[in-house]
Amino acid sequence: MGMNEEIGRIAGDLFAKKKIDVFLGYCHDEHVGARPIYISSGDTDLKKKIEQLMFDEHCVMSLPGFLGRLRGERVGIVAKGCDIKCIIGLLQEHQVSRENLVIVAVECDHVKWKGEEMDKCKYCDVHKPDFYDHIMKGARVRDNVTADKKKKIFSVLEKYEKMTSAEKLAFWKKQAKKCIRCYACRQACPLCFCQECAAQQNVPKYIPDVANENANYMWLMNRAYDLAGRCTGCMECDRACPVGIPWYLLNRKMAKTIAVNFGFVSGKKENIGKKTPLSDWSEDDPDKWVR
Amino acid sequence: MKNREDYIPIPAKVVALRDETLDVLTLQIKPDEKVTFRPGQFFLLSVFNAGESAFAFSNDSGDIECSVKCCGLNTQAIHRLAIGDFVGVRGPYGNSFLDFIKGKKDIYLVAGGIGTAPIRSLLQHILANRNKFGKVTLLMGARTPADLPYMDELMALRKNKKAKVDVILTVDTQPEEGWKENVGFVPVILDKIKPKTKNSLVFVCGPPIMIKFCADTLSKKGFKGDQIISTLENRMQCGIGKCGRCNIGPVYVCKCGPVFTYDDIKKMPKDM
Amino acid sequence: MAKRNDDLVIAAILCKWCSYAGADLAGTSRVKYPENVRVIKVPCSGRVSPRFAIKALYEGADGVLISGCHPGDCHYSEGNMRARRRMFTFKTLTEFMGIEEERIQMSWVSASEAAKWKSVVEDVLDTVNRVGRNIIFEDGNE
Amino acid sequence: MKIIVDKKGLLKFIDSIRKKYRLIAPVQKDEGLFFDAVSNTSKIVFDYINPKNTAKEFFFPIKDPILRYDSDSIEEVKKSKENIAIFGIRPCDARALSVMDKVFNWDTKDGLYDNRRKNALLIGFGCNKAGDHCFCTSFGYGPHESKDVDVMVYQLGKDEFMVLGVSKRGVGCVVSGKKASPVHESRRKELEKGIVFKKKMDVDKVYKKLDTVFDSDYWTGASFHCIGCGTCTFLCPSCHCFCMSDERNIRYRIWDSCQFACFTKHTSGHNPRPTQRERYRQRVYHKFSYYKKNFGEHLCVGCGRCTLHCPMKVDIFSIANGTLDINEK
Repeated sequence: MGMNEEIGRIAGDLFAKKKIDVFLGYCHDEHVGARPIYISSGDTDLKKKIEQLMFDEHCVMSLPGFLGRLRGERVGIVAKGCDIKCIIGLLQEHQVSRENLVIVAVECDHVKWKGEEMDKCKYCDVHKPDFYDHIMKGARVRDNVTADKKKKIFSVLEKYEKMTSAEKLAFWKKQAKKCIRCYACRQACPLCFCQECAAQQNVPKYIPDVANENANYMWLMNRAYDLAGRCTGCMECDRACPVGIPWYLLNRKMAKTIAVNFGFVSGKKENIGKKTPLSDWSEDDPDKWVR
Repeated sequence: MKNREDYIPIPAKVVALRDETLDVLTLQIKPDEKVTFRPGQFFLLSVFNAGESAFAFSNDSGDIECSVKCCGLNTQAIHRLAIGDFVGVRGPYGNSFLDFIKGKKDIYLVAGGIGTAPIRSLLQHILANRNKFGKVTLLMGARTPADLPYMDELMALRKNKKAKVDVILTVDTQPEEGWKENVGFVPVILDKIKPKTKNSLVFVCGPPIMIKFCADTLSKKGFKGDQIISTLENRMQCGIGKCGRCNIGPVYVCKCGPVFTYDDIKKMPKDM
Repeated sequence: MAKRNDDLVIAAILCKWCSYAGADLAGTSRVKYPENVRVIKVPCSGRVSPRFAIKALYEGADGVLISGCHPGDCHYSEGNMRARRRMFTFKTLTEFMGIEEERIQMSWVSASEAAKWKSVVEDVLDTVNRVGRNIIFEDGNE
Repeated sequence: MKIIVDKKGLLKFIDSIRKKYRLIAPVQKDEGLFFDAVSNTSKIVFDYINPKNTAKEFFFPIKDPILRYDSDSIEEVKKSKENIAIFGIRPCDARALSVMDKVFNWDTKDGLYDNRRKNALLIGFGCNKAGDHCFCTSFGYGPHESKDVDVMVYQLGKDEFMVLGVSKRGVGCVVSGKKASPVHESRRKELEKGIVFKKKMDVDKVYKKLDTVFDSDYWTGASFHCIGCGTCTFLCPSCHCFCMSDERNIRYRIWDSCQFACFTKHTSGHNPRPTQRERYRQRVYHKFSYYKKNFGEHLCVGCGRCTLHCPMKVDIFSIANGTLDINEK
């Protein structure tokens, strides 16, 4: 039985056994191949919607971002490896309760956006996820990337780390100039769940609202810091940004800093129950730089 | 007054400050150009390096008065103002209560929380033209006695036999001691005072919840929709129907309001 | 050593139990230290969010010094340790985004170390002087 | 008065515009095709559906300084005297500008917007093919509409363009070139008929239907996967909501979006539109119902940008169309 029918079968009997109130999956979309679908137990056309469920290389949109709105409801969710990392991040920060969640994992070789494979898939170490309630076997799925190949994901940073600080400032100010403050990066991110974002706070006002170069630079810096140690590299912010700001550079730089200095990698199964790195501390954190 | 279409406020000076309650301050502002306004209208007060916010006029004529509760960036900046400080005024915008008063009517003024400001403006207008109006009853409510603004004016009004205004005060919960007035939510007390429907109008100002319950109570008592008039305090930024945020259905609260009859409000979609 | 530019401004965010007391002691015992420092008192260095540091630089400060108790002396037992990890991560981010490393500094000053407070302030001023006035947010405001 | 020019002639004509106007045209940038100021006309792109940003950005900019103040005085920020000319504006963007003129001149005139709009030159460029999400014909105008521009350019062949002056100012600019014959005009009509639209909506039926389905829970399911970012409103040619913000002694008018959570949040914390359901419903109603009730024309012009650039592929066309088959409960 193909993966699509398998997902439909599981969703069907989860609804039948009253285990879930809402099921989040993907359905076909004639322009980009796939888009999210929301099936609630109260839907009149429940059967028709369940038949639409599918999974293929076009299912690039991340679904855990919607769990925040479904607090208190039992949710079944189709999730590929990188989505499961985000779910683990949400579980680690107590945003979602494990017993309200049924994870229908899918083995995923790669996902596409606008015709090309996403950059994250080359370094993906969860083609075959290891944290799930149900697993869908994929046909030709590469095996997970080894640890040192995973490190190559930081190779893209060298070019930017070698720049002088004046060049870096010019580069990031140029990126900030493009930003139109539509906040698609924040809204698309599964781990950006603050009730009131620092950008909307006005007492005190940390990040000016005007979309000029300096205010956007502050926005980029503040958001990159807020995700340090939490971002799992799902690259939804890069995909959602209409003006192409390279968020992955900032997120990977933070991930590299946290991994090298504090030995923490986000999105792992064993992180659940542990604190996120920046809300924790240890004696042997770097100390020489403090006077 | 120069046409204010390009959002430039009129320079103005703060001439008087008075603390109404712990977090409500009444400002008296003297703009460089004469600004004439009517009860129920609103204006936009600019405090520099903070921003611009919409406030209702809380007096009837002369220098602009407005009562400001301290909540966010702009209002905190307003609470830091001193006499002689420089501010900006843009307005008046919106319609007035007076557009809804035709002929000599009995008036019920119902105010809750910070909704007391526009009601005070209407009250001052009524006192200035007392013979044009029939019986006048003022019902004002707040959470605690300390939150009731304009207390000294209301006490004086009670003693002033000539004004013939029946002042009723209420607070939500029974305070420990020293409170001889009513206790209970405004709609409950409004039900208790049994307002008469003949030839009378009710003006209700306050949080949306209070407006809803007062309107329900009054409808049960036989008041028709056009006898209940209220102001909707949606979030406003431009005041001239362009910034697109104060709409309830196709109706823009700043341009077609903020004063509406309960009939209008019932016709609007449930988007409040 | 370049002539020290006198109108540099250092925003010093001091934890009230140790560093602020140390600076206070320096003051009362007439220890002369450069006046470019603007002191901000916070309950603990752990209270300092990196947003304060970048906001200070945005408003025109040339350097930011966050000072707390020595490891182990913290009145709230781990505030300084948390601040150390946060500010280290934030420094690598600001350095990656083009803000010179010398702009944001951290130090441990205890309540009795008036002399150390003086030397810390002078060191910070010299390092910030190496990179000069903060022109990061000078243009790009229109 | 229609004239026929080749590509070189057209570029020469556009170059002549640059003497009196600041020229803006679609140019390729690394993140996509954008309207931007152009220094030499060779960089102008001719083969496109629509640039990612819109002509609105040059009349209603993302940040518009209004006034500068210091401790005791207010000083209006001088409006730049430089007039702009936009080449390559599609009929949908041009129509969006004329639709937005209505709200910016509703009783009080909006000085900031009107000054730029008054003396700007719009050089329209007729479409030769429809994008996946275009549905402009549903609003009673077509891909060759020239009503809202000053000069209209059509591409008849690879190296053959027809240029016609529409407004008084437009006619003034169009000078050299051989006169167009009726054959060219009929070829243009054929081209227009040849454009196939994948999407067509009966806008009047939707307009009537929307009056009855405001409280239906269709909106929860339809707009569930909208994540509430501002991309659709910021890339829309006719979205005009804004906010004011003071920064370093200058008050700016900046873009705002009805999709943001605190767009309508009261100071008391009460929010008339607490969840994404109400916000996306507001967007559909403003585009297909409220604006027509206030100004007689729909705010949506069917350019398809919001669906094309939505990260979650929320399609306003299928959501608005989907309201037709909500059966009366």
